[in-house]
Order: sequence, then C-alpha cells, then structure tokens
Amino acid sequence: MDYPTKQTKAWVTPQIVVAIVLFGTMPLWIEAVGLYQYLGVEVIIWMIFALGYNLLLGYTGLPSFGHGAFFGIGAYAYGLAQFEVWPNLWFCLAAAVVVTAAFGAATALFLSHRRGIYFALMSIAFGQIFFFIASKWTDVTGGEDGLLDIQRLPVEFGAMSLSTRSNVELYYLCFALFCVLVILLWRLTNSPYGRVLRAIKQNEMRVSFIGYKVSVIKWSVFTLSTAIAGLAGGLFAMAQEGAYINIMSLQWSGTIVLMVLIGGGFVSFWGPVLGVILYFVARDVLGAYTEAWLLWFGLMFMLLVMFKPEGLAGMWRDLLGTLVTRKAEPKGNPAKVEG
Amino acid sequence: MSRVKQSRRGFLKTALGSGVAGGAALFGPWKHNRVYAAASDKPIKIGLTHDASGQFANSGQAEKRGTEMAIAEFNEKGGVLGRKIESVWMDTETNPQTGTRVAERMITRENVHFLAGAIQSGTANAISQVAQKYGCVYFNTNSSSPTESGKNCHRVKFVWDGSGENFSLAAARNAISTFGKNWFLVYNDYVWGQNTNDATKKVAAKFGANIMDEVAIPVGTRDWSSVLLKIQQAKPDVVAAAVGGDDFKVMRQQVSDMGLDRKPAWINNQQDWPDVFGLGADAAFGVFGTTWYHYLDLPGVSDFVKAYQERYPVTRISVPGNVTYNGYIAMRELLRVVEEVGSTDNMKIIKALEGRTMSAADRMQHFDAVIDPASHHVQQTIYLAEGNAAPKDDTDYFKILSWSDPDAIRASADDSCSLESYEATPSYDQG
Amino acid sequence: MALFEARHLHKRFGQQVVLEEINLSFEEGRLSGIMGPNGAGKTTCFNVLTGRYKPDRGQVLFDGEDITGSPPEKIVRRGISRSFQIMNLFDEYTVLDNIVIALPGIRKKLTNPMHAIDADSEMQDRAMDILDRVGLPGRARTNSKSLSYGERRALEIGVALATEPRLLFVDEPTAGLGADGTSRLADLIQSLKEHTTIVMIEHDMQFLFDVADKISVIHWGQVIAEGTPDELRANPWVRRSNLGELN
Amino acid sequence: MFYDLIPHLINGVALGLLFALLALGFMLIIGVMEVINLAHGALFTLGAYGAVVMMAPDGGFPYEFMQPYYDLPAIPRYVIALIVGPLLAGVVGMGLEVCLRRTYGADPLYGLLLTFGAALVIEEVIRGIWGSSEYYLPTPKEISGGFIFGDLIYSTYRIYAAIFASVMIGMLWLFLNKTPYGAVIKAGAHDSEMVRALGYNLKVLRLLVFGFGAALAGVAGVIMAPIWGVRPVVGVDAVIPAFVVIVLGGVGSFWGAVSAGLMVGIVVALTAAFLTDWSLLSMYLLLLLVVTFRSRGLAGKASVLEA
Repeated sequence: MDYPTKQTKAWVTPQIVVAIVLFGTMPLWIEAVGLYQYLGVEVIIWMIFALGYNLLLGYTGLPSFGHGAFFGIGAYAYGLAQFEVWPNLWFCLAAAVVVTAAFGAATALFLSHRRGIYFALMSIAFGQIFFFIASKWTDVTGGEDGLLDIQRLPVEFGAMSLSTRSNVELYYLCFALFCVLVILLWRLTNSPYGRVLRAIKQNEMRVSFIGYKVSVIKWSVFTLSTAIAGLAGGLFAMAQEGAYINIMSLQWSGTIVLMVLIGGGFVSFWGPVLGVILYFVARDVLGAYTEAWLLWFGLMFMLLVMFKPEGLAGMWRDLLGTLVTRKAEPKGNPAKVEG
Repeated sequence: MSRVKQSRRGFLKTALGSGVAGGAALFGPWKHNRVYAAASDKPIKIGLTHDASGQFANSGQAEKRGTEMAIAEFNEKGGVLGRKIESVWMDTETNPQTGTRVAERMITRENVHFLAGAIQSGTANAISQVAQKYGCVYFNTNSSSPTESGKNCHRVKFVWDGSGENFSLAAARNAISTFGKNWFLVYNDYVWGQNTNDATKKVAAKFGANIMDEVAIPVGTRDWSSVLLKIQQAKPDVVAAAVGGDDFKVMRQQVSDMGLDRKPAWINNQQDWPDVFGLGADAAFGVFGTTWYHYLDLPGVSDFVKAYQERYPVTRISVPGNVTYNGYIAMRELLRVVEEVGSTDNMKIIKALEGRTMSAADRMQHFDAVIDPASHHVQQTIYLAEGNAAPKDDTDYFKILSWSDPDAIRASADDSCSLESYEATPSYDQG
Repeated sequence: MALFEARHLHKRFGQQVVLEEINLSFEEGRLSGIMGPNGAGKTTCFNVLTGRYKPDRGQVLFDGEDITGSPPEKIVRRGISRSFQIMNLFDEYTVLDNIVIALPGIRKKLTNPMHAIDADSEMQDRAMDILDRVGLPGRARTNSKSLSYGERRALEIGVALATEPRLLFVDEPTAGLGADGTSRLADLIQSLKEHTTIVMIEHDMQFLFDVADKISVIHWGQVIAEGTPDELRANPWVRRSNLGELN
Repeated sequence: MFYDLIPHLINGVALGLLFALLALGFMLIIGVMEVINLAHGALFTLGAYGAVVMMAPDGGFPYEFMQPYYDLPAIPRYVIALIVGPLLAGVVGMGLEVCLRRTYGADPLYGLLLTFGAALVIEEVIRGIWGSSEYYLPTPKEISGGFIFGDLIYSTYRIYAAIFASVMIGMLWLFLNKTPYGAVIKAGAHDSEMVRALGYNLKVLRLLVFGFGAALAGVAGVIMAPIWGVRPVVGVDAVIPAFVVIVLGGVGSFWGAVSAGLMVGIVVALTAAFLTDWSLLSMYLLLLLVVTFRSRGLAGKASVLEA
C-alpha cells in the first residue's frame, strides 16, 4: 500500500491506466482465451465488492466474516426497488446502495467498538442473523426460490437510453462504475482518511491519542464498505436477473475474505482485483479438470498463507524488486506485513 | 467414477476446441449467438447442470447417472438423427449463483443444445431464467417445489418430478381415514415447505381433519428434541411433515432415536432414494410419496434395474431410485422428441413436448403421464409408501401402499403458471 | 492558577487499589517530573490523566475546565498529548508520515476524501519542522520500523508533539537508552521545554533532577512528596525509598 | 403450563451440555494458542467419519479386510470408535499445527485464514474418500431407543450424550487445574517465557495442545453423529455454535464457556418449543444482547486476540 508520492498525489496512476485498458477491452478477448462474457460480468462485479471490502480488511485491519450478507441485501434492495417503487436503473442502484448502507450502519454501531477476533466473531453473528431473516421472510425475499425476474434496466441519461440486456452491455455499465470507483477509492485511500484507516490497523490506541475518534472512523468505514457491497449486490442482481439467498451464507462471506487475501489485499490497493481474477479463473479452469477443485484451491490458499501472506500482489512486487534495481528513495518499497 | 472422468476429459477437449473456433468466428463483442452451418456430423450437445457439492450433492449425482445412462443408450443405438450425443457436465454446487454462471457458460461457450438437471428450486430457477433468456430448452428433472411449475414456470422449462403438492394430495387423502383426525403440521420455513404445508392443510381441512397446531421450523435446524417433545405433549394422531434436505435427515434420525416413528403416524412428503439408501429400512419412516420404486411390479422395471447395475457396478447406490429414474426418463423423452421432430430447434421441440402423452408401460408407472401444456409439469402417478417390515433384500426399504391417478392429485399451484408466449421466447438452435 | 490539576484521583482494578488519593498540579511553562518505584502507579496515573482510563473518583482540570473521564481524542484536541513508554508508532509508515498523520491540520481535513495527503506541502513542511526539533531531519523517508531504538524514542515524542499540545506528557523517555542516548534526549527535552509545558515520568533520577523544575513522588498510589529537585534531595523519605535504591 | 415447561428445561440442559462439548476443543485452542480454529468443524466431521468406519453401519464400507473386526459385538466396537475417531482428528490436527507454526507471532488473522483453508481441504478429502452421501452412526442398543419420562418419551442416547459431555467437561477441568500438565498448558496461554523456564519445549507443547483440542473436536463429532447424522458438511453445524458459545462465554474462560453452553442450550430449547420459527436466531440474539452489555462475554479476559 506504499506507493511513490508521485502516484499518491495523482488521480490516475499507471496501474489505473493498465486496469482501464485491460478491463475496458475484456469483452473483445475474453472468448478468445476460452472464457465467456458472463464470467467477465461476474468478475468485475466481484472486483467492486472486493475493493470495497478491502477498505475494511486490508486498510483498517477489520476482518468481517459477514460481508456476504450485505452483498445479498444490495441484490434484494435492487430487486424490490424495481418491483415496488420505480424501475429506473439509477434509482434502483441508489436504493441498493442506500438500503445496504443503512443496514451496514446499524450493524456497525455494534461492531465499531471491537477489533480483531471479537470483531470477526460478531460480524459472523450479524451475517447469520441477516441470512436467517432473509431465508425466513419469504414474502419479501422469495426465500429459497429467490427473488426472480429482476430486470437489467437500461441506462438513462435524459432522452438517451442504453440497453444493458446483453452480457457485454451490462459489462460496460459495470466497467464504467468500476472505473469511477477505482479512482475515487484511490483518492480516498491517499487522503487523510485513508491514512488514518491504515494507522488504525497498525496501532488503534495511538490513533486515539493523536486526536481521532476511532470508533466513529471504524463505523464510517464499515458503512462505506457495505455501501459498496450494496452497489455490487445491485449489479449482481442485474447480472443474475434474480437475487438469491445463498450469497449471504457464511461460506460466501468467508470466500470474499479468501479472495481478497489471496490477491494481497493486506499490502496492495490492487490485491482484491488480483484475488477475484485468480479465484474465478482458477475455479473455471480447475473446475473443468477436477471435481474437487476446492481441494486444490484450499491447498493453494494454505500454502500462500504459510509462505507468502502478502498474496499475489506481494509476489508481483518481489518479482519487480528482483527485476528493477532499487531506487535510492526507499518510499516505494513493499510494506512488510505487520507481525 | 472412471466414466465420469472420461466424459470430463472429452468435454475439455471439445471445450478448448470450440473456444478457439468461437474466438475465430466472433462477429464482434455484441453478438453472442454464433451461427454454424448445419452439419449433420456435429454432435448434439447436452449441458448437465447436476450438483456435485452443497446440500444436494448426493442426489445431484444420482440424477446425473440416470441422465447419462439415457444418453449412453441412445449413443449405443447410433445416436439421434444420426448424430452422436455429447454431454458436458458442470457442478452447480446447489447454489443459484453457480447455476446462473454454469448456464451462461453452457449456452454461450459450450454451445449446448439443451440443459438438464436440478434438485434445489433456487438453482433450478436461476438456470431456467438464463435458459429462457436465450431460449434453450431446460429440463428440471428433480426439483419438487410447487412454484417450479407454478409462478416460476417458463416456456423453455419442463418439470419432471411430482411437486410437493402432488405428494401432499396423494398422502393426505388416505391418511385421515386410516390414522385419525387430529393433525399436527410441521414444515420447513422456506418456500417449498410453506407451499407444501399449505397444500396439505387445504386437503386435510377438506377431508375433515382438525389441525391442532402448525410449526414452522427454520431451515438448518439441527435439534428437533424440543419440537418432538411438543408434538408428544399435543398427542396428535397424525404428524404431517414438509421437511426437506439435511433437516429431514436430522429429523428422521432424532424421531427414530426417540422411538416416535410408529406413533403418532407420520406423513412425510417425498423421500428421495439417495437420501434413504444405505441407511437401512428404519430410515424410511412414516408414510411418504415417491414417483417410482425399483420393486414396482411392472414390466421393464427389473430390466431397467439390471441395465443400471451393469452401467454403474461400483456406485454405492446399487439400485436406481426415483431421482435417477426422473433423470433417465426425462433425457430419454428429450432425445426421442429430437428424433421425432428431426431437428434441435427449440420451438419445434417445445411444441412437441407440450401436451405429450407418455404411456404407463413406457414409463414403468401405473398410469399414463402427460406434460401439461399450460404449466409444463409432467402429470404422473404418485406412489404412497411406508417402511418395509418384510424386505426381500437389503435394498427393499419401501412397501408401496397405493398409487394415485395424476388427475386426482393435480397441483393447484400449476394454475398460477403463465408461460411466456412463443413470440417472446427467443428462437434457439445450436444447429 | 495551574494549567493542569488533578484532585483526589482514585482508581482501582478489581480488588487492587492503584491510585488512592492523587493530587497534582502542573504550572504552565514548567517541566514537572513524576517519580516513584516500580508498581507505584505512575503509568496508571498517566493513563488516567490522559483519558485512557476513567478515574473511579476525583477530578481532572485542564485550563480551568473539567476533563475528567473524557476520551483520549477529546483530551488531545484540547491540547494535551502524550508519548508512551512502550513504543506506539505506526510501523508501516515512514517517519514523516508518522508525524503528518498526527498534525491537527491533517485531522481537520479528515472529511475531505479528495485531499491528497502527500501533496499537502504545508503539512509536510510542518512535519519536517517537528522532525528537526526532535533531531530526526535526515530520517524523514525512512520506514519507522528501521529506526534505531533511540531514534524511535525521539519519534515517539515527535508524534506526541505533532498534535501541537500545550501540555506534553512523556512516559519514561530514557527507558532502554544508553548513556549517549540519554544525554541526547536530555538536550531534546531541554529544547522542548522552551515552547511546551512538560510532565515526565522518569526512572532515571539523575536525568529527572537535571531537567525538572518540580518533582512529585508517587508511592502506594499517593503523592508522598513534592518539590524542586533540591528540596527533594533533602527529603529523608525520598532518600530512603528512591534515591537510596538507585544510587 | 409450568408442568409443560419442565421437560423443555431438562431438554435445554441436555442440549446445553452438548453445546459445551462442541465448544471444548475450540476453547482450548483459542485459549491456549490464541488461534481461531476454523477447521474445528472439519475435525469434528473427521472424528465422526472415523467412528463410522469403526462401527460399519448398514450399507457402510467395503473394507473387507476388516470383517473379522466387524464381527465383534457392538459395545467394544463403539468404545474403539470413540477412541479412533478423536485420534484421527487429533493426528490431522497436529499436522495442521505444524502448518500453523509459520503464522505464530503474526496477526492472529493468518491463523484463522490458514484454518479456513484447512477446513476446505479436509472437507474435500472427506468427500473424496467417503462420498457425499449420508451415514448413520449406529450405537449399542444399551444407549439407544426411547425411554418413558412422565407421559413423554425421551431419547436414551441424549441422556447418555449429556452425561458423557458432563464427564468430559469435568475431566478437562481436572486435567487443566489439578495436574502439572494443566498448569503448563495454562502457563502457555499467558506466558510462553514461563513455559520455557519450567523446562518444557514450547514447540512440543503447542503441538500437543492443538492435537488435544482437535481430538476434543473429534470426540464431539462422535458423540453428535447419532443425533445429527454424518455427511461431509456437518462440521458447519458444529463450528457456528462453538463460536457463539465461546464469544458468549468469553474467550479464555472455561466456566464461561460451559455456562454459555448451558445458556444457549436452554434458550434454544425453549424457543424451539414455544417460538419455533425463532429458534435458530435466538442464539445470535442472545449473543448480541450479552455482548452489547458485556463486551468480553460472560467471563472473558483481555487477550492479544483483540489487537
């Protein structure tokens, strides 16, 4: 997460350009590499979710094991807004964000005074509560059947209206939001707020002794990350044209942690992006070779935690480090994962 | 097991091949359906969406065996329309999210002609929405939620299992006269359980039962002792349970452990064979429904069992049950229809399936079955069974008590189905 | 009137009474010292004065206002800051960033998410000034983890200074320092004293007697003696319990 | 009304003892090693499968070479199953501890993540070896069936299981408090220096403690198997209540966990009887309620896990 000051001052860094070019052209080459358009849609939505989640995990050091619930709430909120209120894309996505953030904010009231393992355990409890309520409240959520027939609403700008019916069209909507989000998050993480988040991860007590009210900051970052989860959930409801409860389960909440960490969310802004790509590609490729793909993925994950807890981003930096001679100014060094 | 691996490797090869071809034949990023020249030697490809993990892993694999058996039989006879039939299978993980992705992949990347396979209604819904979007015919082989052929029906989807409501109707009618009027209802608090319970309640009330209490049990309940004590305190004649999945297995175990499986009388909805097999006759408790049993006294049954055993000599489930049966019968009917209409065009196939009558003898059941044109639900014989006190061998768990004519147990949930019009359903033919 | 005053402070943990009856007052512009044997309650006293713990009884006044039981961040914002005996730095950050984040100017921009912290040259300059004051100007870009022990001590004080306090509490600054480090620290403290009111817990009597204007001795949770270094040298009680031990 | 309540209260206590049993191994590992063992559920499952192999139920295993053993009467086989299941879990647990060594001294999150990965791996291995279908663990007829209790029938096995759980709890307490080993283990929880000073090898101590904790998970697996059934995913059902019990009781507190177990058991039993649709949520609501007012649970102490 330590980047040269030249980058931390900029709105658009070389990495952002690479990401925009790479993901902006993805529909053109994804089939040529043997994948399919829908996978691209899912990947970019999960990247949005993961980037927001990493504010909490990688930046603030708060391991939430209940975040899948917020992703799911976003999906339901999008669907219900469309069915019950006003089938307009911007309205429904805004509803997904606002409703999820409201649930997140209420949850955060209970979590913002906790840290470490107590935080993790309490987040599990909240995740489970939301899961059970969603499974029980079938009138609203459709329970096990899911909330079906959610529309991929068109993008409307005044008189102009762009369809999102096809996977590629939807992909570009997600991509546009992804670009905006990446730039905003890049600025946020290099603002005083972002620095304080990382400071909380390093030494929460000291942060309060330099004048910051830690619990308010933790509350706000939790709420922010759930708002982003809500956005991702809304987009996911569009992609799946439905909202299903399974995503709210503990297993999926664990999976997002796994993705973010495997990518290197602890040491890099881009860790979550790398992790999501690895997860979905590994799943598609390993899944085609073996029924027990989770076995191999689990083993890979264990080895990574044991030998390279900095994840893919850490490996990438090591690789760069050996290729490029080090600069005199050590600011760009990879940060060590705190012991 | 070895069969499975083989077909997977075959799948990979074709997958890689078509991936490259697809890349080359790409029109542009906005077009997903590629047009192939109709080639008679091109295999017919069927996407199998059976679960191999998650709650219904075991049943998913059982239906896969049935489906693949039908495909293999056709291939041995020279295929369909002179073309070989290939299958591509991907694990849907009992998870709608995976179901959506798998269906998208099957249609847009593997270019399958048809999709088949489902146990859990959420996953089936996810797959069928994608299938409807593209127009790909999809067989829901084993999900028995009444909503599948009710409000969540689709023009491209055909539902092959009896619904929870069919089973309730079949069971409840007989139970009141046999066991008594005081009923206690227990159901899983999710869509299938709620719908099935409503159906049971309706029938029970119609035949004059007194509903003492009805208890919604959250999905995932692992401890039934409190409920079982409560049932004992209420002293009902009959407990009608609409409990599914792992919850049912746990309930069954705890009921039998307390020795409550004989009195009061239990009416369970449907017992899927893979959930019972290997657990001994005790596992089949109370009265329950099924669509098929391997000791039905009908022609063809024993041949079918033998064919299954030859094909799957090392499977733990040594005789086919209802789940495998549904998978087999559904796939066989699909391939027959393809042969009959002489094409893989979705509209031709859908129209041929709608209202199709399948003879009792052919389906190894007691009554003819019909695919209801309005709901796409296969109306078929439902059997009532109980645990077998005098088994012929160690697979003979069920004693078949009676069977109901499909007309007598038609599900009212099917009435809430409104299929998309033909025009609104995209035309789909992978050639 | 004293800048800071603590009256009748009382604090216990479970059965154990740590502070029994603490009365302290610190004058503006002076360096006050607190000493006492291990386990006398000095650090707990600091923790109560700076908001880490709430006292069970008693009152803390700063600049005439009651700040008893206020949380640390409120106390800091009023102008009281502290350094720690066990070091509490942001180890992933550079020396400069450790300082920058503690500046009130940065804190005020917390709600501006688009403010590029590294582009804020005013704040960078201010942080460099503080590094100058604590003697770390050449180490600004170094990762704080790779500083030497003595440098980390200085940075610890630097972070506390960065909050621009009127009153600075320093907890055992010489702990673990060699003779050389201690003398350099003495110079630092002397120079800080010109701008800031300081309260210091210190084990090293010699050091404390050299720099402090006034010293309070805490033992058994109470202030047992108070006075200038010279007065205390003469106090038989202190001679017996503290000085004697150390000499 | 009160008369109706009594059986449910008794049932709640029995259930509570089982919840406490579920949490024992988890508690030991979290308390001594400060590792959140997310593989607890997988080890639980492993214990259950180990026992199933030794009991060989109907339609069970084609392990023909074990036939002479299977001819033994049920009771000795059950006793062996009760040893082999936990042993299997314990050995795998020790293997996991060796992997965990690389995370010591790092953020406790890494230990948690490693065990999360291990849970995936163990579950898949179980699926690979034994398939995904359901097994019952048969029990000797002396401890199965129902028995009359007023005008109700209650499960004999549950009474046995509850007694077994209390004995395990008692023995573990005696072990931790009345034996020199217990003293060393407890010292390890707070002060690794002291363990070294006492002349024990910390490495070996951790290995054994983790193995012991894993074996306790296995014991719970064997005991719960006849109640829950045995399938690859059954561990999830174990790990979540264990979590709840530990947080509610307070990390690091033995009696905190036991009383939390009882509390959860009674609350679950009563809600299941009178507010059935809330029975699964009640556990979490209880947790929220308690933790809102007592942030470290009933009897928790400060721990590095909070950092």
